[in-house]
Amino acid sequence: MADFLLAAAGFVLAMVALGLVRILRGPGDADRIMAAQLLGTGGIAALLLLVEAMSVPAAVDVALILALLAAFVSVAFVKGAARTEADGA
Amino acid sequence: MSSPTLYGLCGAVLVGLGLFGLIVHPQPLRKIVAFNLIGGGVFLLFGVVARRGAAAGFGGDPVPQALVITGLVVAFAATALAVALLLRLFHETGRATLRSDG
Amino acid sequence: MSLGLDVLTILAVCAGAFFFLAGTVGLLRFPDALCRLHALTKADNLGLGLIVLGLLFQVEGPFAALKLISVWLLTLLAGATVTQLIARTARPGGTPE
Amino acid sequence: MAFDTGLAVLVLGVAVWTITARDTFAAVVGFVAFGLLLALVWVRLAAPDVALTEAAIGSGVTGGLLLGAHTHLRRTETAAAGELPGAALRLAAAVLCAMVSAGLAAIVLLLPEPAPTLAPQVAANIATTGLGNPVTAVLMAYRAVDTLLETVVLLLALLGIWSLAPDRVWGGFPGPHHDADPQGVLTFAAQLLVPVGILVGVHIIWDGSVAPGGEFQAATILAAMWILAAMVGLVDAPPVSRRWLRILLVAGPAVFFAIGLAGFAMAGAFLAYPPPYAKLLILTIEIPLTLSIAATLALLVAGPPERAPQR
Repeated sequence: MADFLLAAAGFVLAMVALGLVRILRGPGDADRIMAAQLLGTGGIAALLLLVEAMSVPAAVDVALILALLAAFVSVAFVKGAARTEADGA
Repeated sequence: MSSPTLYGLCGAVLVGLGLFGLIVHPQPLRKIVAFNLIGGGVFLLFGVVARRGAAAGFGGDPVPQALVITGLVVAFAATALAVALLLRLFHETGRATLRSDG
Repeated sequence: MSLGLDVLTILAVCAGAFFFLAGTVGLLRFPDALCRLHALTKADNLGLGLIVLGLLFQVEGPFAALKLISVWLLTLLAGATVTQLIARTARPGGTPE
Repeated sequence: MAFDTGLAVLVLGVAVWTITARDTFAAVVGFVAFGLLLALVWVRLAAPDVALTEAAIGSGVTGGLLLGAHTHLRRTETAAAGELPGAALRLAAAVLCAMVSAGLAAIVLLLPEPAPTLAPQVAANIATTGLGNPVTAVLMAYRAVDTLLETVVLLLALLGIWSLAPDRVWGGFPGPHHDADPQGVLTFAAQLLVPVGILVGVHIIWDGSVAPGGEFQAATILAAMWILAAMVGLVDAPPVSRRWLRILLVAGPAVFFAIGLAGFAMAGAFLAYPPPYAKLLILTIEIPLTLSIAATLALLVAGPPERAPQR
């Protein structure tokens, strides 16, 4: 079971790594935020799988913090994007 | 090669990458980001030392781990100070560059 | 009993991983921002949701299960907020916030 | 092992991207992704406490700080990009950095076998602290002087930032004012997130004595929630001249220092805890310390005063 979960974590990470190509290509900030969002969700998913595969239940808190802080960073993103446009870009 | 060694090599490369960015990038904000990459690499080296010191039922030596936690918080404080200095420079001069001439 | 739970876990995690695959392909291949947003939300909500569901069969105790579900709900909230705002900025003539 | 190789390659890939990206915004996004991946690496290295700190500070709050700075500097970044040093200098820098990396890699490969460790000493003495988490024990007992000085460093950094304020706004409100939009999506999200975040913060500090977690991680979450509430306009930053704010900032280090001095009388050394009361004393330090660190971190992100105080 642990091997399967580890493999699943690797697969999800590989997928979001491909999604990172979208950050590379852009073109708009919206695409970059989306790719970062996908990376955040995928990272959390990989972490949860990893926690179960390695049986370190305490590390679920890391996923909890990542989920909270991902929301925080997203709001900072959106605020920043809104402000830049308001500056008259 | 064991996984800790692998991450140690990863940390070594990160330090080099960050140092390169710190030297080459003209934009101060990029230098700050690069400096944080160096920090990440150094902390990873500590993490490898900690992991190798796993003993007495602990997954790693807690002393280097505690040092990394201290380091992360101090690195954040330094980053915040650097960002504040940069923004002040920008508000004073209207530019954000480290060039002393023109 | 444990074997049955393991099978359920494998099924749900595989389904979740599939949605991540679909989301990534969509993000890379769809022509415009709104389509890509549609693909992304599938990966976000369903992919993570199914993986959390799969892991729920493995955890012990209600508190650990509660934590897993809160991780999912928090991600949903963040995702819903951000995608809503991206959609507004990406729509022609839309204003942010 | 395959997983570790993949993760290490991914970390390096994101790091290369962060350094080489043409656009600063893309580099900052890359840095946030980098922090998230490092948190995974810390879990793989059996260091969940560090993973918590990395996720909270390294990725989250630093990411927010850099994004905020980028918003201000956006228009200057492209101009400064033209000042890239010449090819010769870049090549020299690349050679130097490759040498530094190679040296560090050699050190990693030549680390002594068996590895030196202090884990047995920690294990032998952890019972006297009454704590279950070895990392918290190291931070709060064996290396408590480090932790005390670290909180002082945070305060000094905050003083440094405040001292950058122009004279006319001294004592005023840090950061710009955000107007709340009561119907807004962001306001709704913040109203849901902030209470949950505070709950998680309390859980992390409470857990910190027995499981991974502790005052720095909890303080970062509390700080992030406060910044979030400020960003969407639910609360405003207090003027930095407020007395209660100053007291809040120094309360944690002051309690820490006072208990440290009391160590002379109770156990014969600075920051020595008498064994029967060790856990009680550590908790007495941790709770005000968490609040002080949270306030300090939030104000570090908020920046120097920008708006004059109302008179």
